[in-house]
Amino acid sequence: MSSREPMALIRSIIRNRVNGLTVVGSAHGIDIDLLCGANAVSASQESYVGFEQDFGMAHNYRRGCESGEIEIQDNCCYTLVQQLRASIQGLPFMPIQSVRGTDFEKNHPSYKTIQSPYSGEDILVVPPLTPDVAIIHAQYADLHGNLRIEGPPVVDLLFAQASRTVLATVEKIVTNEELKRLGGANIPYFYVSYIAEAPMGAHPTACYPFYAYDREHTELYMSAAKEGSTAFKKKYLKDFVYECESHEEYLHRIGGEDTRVRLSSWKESTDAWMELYKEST
Amino acid sequence: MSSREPMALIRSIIRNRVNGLTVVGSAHGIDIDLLCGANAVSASQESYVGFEQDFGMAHNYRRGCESGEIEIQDNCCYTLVQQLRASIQGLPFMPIQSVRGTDFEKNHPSYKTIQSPYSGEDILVVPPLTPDVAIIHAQYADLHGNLRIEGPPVVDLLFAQASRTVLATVEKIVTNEELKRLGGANIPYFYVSYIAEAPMGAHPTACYPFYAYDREHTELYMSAAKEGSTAFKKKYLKDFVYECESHEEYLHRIGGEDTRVRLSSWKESTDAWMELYKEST
Amino acid sequence: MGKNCTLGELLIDQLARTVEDDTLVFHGFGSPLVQIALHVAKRVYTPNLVLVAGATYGVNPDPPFIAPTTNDWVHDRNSECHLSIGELFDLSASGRLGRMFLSGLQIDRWGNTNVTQLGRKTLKLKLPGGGGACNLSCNAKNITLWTAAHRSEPVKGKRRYRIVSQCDYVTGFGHKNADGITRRQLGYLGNGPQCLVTDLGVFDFDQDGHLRLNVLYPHTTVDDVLENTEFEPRMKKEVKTVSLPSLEVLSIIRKLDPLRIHEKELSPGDRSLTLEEPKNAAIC
Amino acid sequence: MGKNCTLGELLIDQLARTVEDDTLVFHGFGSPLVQIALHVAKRVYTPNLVLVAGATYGVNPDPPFIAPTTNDWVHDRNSECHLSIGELFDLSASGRLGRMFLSGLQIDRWGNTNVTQLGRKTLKLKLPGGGGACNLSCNAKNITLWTAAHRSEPVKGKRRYRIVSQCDYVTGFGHKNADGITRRQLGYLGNGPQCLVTDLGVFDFDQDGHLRLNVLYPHTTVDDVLENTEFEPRMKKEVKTVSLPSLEVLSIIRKLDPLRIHEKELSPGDRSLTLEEPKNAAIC
Repeated sequence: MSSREPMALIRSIIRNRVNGLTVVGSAHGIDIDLLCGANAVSASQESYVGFEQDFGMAHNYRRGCESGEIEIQDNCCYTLVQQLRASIQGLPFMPIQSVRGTDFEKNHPSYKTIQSPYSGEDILVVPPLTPDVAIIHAQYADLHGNLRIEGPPVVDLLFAQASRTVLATVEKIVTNEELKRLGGANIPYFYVSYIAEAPMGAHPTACYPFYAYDREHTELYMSAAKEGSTAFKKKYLKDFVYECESHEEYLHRIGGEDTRVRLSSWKESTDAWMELYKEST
Repeated sequence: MSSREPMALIRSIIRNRVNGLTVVGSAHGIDIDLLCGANAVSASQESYVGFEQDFGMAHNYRRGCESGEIEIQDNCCYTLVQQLRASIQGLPFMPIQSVRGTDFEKNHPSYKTIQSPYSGEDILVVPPLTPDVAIIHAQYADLHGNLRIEGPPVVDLLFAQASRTVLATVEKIVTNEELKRLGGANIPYFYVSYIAEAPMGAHPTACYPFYAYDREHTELYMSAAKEGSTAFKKKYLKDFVYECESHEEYLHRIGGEDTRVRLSSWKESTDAWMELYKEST
Repeated sequence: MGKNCTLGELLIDQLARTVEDDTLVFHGFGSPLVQIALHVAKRVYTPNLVLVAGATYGVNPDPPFIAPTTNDWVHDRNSECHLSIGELFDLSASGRLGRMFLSGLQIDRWGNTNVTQLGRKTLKLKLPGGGGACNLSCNAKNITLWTAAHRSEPVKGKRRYRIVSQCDYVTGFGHKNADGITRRQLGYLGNGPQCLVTDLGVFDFDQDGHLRLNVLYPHTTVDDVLENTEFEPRMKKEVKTVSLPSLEVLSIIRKLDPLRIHEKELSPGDRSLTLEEPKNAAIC
Repeated sequence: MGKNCTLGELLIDQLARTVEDDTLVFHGFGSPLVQIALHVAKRVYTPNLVLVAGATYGVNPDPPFIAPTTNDWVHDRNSECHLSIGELFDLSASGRLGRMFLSGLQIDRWGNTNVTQLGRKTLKLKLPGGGGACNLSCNAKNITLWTAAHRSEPVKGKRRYRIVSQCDYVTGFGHKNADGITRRQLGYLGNGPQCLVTDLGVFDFDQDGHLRLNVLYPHTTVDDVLENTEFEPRMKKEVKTVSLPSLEVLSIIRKLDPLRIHEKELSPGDRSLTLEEPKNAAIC
């Protein structure tokens, strides 16, 4: 959602004119919406794409779904977890307590009801999910590729374990000793295919303890997205993605060091932190 | 096995003349063997009970199994993991890739083969395992009951999540702030029913960083156990369990402060550590 | 006394009062009314609550303020421990989540919720999606539904009801779906929706699992409810008026949410409402 | 050269040579020969090995010495990261464990292993149990079997064979069981046992999945093998004699295991053996 999304990776994917993507994840916002705004997505298995009560609907995502450009295959958080677990455990299916009776059951012919060989009760089973690629932004990696995520890892660990290829950007590459001093890796290197250092690589989402969520930039994004698909390309994508040949250029365009200092001011005090989240007037 | 076993709890269980227990776990040694030597066990679903190549077979366990006193229901590590996961996830069964074709399949009528609704392939399913009680020794707890295990937690987390009642002893009760400074809880308090502070509560198994494995005491234990059931009661159980009305008395009998100092000497140097594991001559 | 409060504060208090002590509760993202309600509950009504915060999965956090986005470290401050996402959902699937709070762009008479899409056969509006609502709706022991948009002003003479006869899409399962399948038939562990807190009043569900008006607010009437509901809800014999939150509750809310994030859930008109204690007050 | 080594050191080297680079391997508890072999492999033969230590689940540890019990923090020293028990077994179940090492009090002609019990219908001896051997035997991509007790001296004129026609209890699945069920029929991901390293020689499995003598040691003969095996193993056309470990390998072993923990796996007689490089050496 608004935290630790692999935004630099996503901008790079868009710049490389990748399209036809099927996206899958739990609670997302600007990451998926940006891909949709660049017409890179052809199917969505997300459980949520939005900006909560603050900015509401994800306009690019919504437009893509409503126009038929994006095939809607909505999933739910736990169903996703169980499907990833099936893949991780090499199982042909995973049972799950729930989903039956809702419209997710009807809209997913791949979900099947079977009988428990014990009680005879009906139970839903879901097929394994093995993504081709997982993209992750973490705080730290060592040179071997061990990743350390600080704060809630949400579904990142499961995605790293289940996916064929794992691409990761990090705020900082450190030695293995330093990584251990920080608390140790939570994604072992052998799951990780490639890493790159990308400071502020999650911007405008947060990557604590480095920087908070850039609500100001997100507001700018939202107002461009709200105007429509063409306006979004002209007013946002051009400036912040297409014309940025590098991550450095992007950092320059969002305000460079001033922005970094502003977003890392959350550490100073509760008031400073709150200041970042006040409505602009 | 030789690390972080809830030995003080087990001695207390024996002193309280509990018996008829069904024990279940992965790789164990002196903990289960001690319960068997006290005739507290009537069925075993362990995956391993022994003293590795160092002391070999667990004599009390073996005798109990061979005499018929203990019903043998051997399990395997991963089967156990999948059964605990079934319980934790509220599922009527859990699939598992393996076991079929081995004698575990034949000896466990509760394991069933079903067909995958996708490929039609056969797959084994195992029923949930919900232990009545889990007993755990951890390094730290806070007063709320949050537990922090340092080093490999092995199956303790899954047991804590799956069991109806969780009893825990810890080396040290600290504040929640201190617990977080140490790296944070890995078993949240609401899983934990009761905690007690029992320094050296894992003795003679190790509880790093506090103390290493007491190979010397284990050797004494083994020589008593080897002699037979009656000798074991007279030469070990009497001295170290029945006559110890408290954990303090046990600590006194195993050598008090001298023993604690000896076993914590591992920190000083590799040589000091190695010294603890040399064969007595 | 002169105890005044806003509608948002009243809703928070009503949500907080639906929680039982010694249970595990969870709030998802995008729901500051519930998020704040759980902090109120923990501090005032149900001190032994196990409060799991959505997005961060921190247990019993004590945030210095509420931010406009849920997955922010500010909401994780002073958590005593953490769960993983799988662990929280496992707790629900195994019947150990005491209460979940669900909302929807549509909520129907049987307590089904829709946050997936408007339009039954043809898509009219793609909604953000339900996160884990579908899963949690089945097995959370009890469910509190809520919405701050019950009042639906007509646009070009047509109302888009929030409280509808039948959801266009069932994201979260209520007491039964349009095919008449009940949660008992599906073997779910949860009891289903127990109450619905809206900007117009508080409802419960009768023995059939049908929505029933229970309590009104100082500023709302039965007619308001009837006008803004697509079907005719059942009525409790005696529909009382709610009592306002205590000064303690109000002070907690005001201290915890100086940015008034929770008001983003309310319609602009409702944000400026000031409510006064009525004479014949009752509790949901 | 005058390169001498002990039998234990030879076994370690032979075990180490069965590992492929760039794969994930795991050693269980109670198996110091394998534990040391994996450290040798990682340092000499296969530097990109992902070495997961049994009991601690540390990845690529670099212990200062080997202790007599596996689940000791000394074996976790300098691990670069850690797995959980579930994660390691999940990796195996999904076909991502490159090689597992299994032993048994009985190992049969089809590579089945027994660490559960002696006595088929009536229990003669309760063995400690297999840990996760049963699970790992099915799906580890490749399996190395080993035992340092192939030589079975007769007790009261009766031998208790280690290498038997048929296991009393199948703890770990080999190429097929006594019912003739093959691992292919069961749909397992693993290829099954690829070789067996014993104190008498090194074996592979032929196309039928049957044990076959491949290589002898300087001090062992085909007759030794025949005498100490319950059935007649098949023979490679040309049974060569093994080459001894390099000085580099020997120095690693001696430095890593000053307490000679690995010799606990050997029979007392075998511990004092000194082997010398033969003329016609070969590699397993």
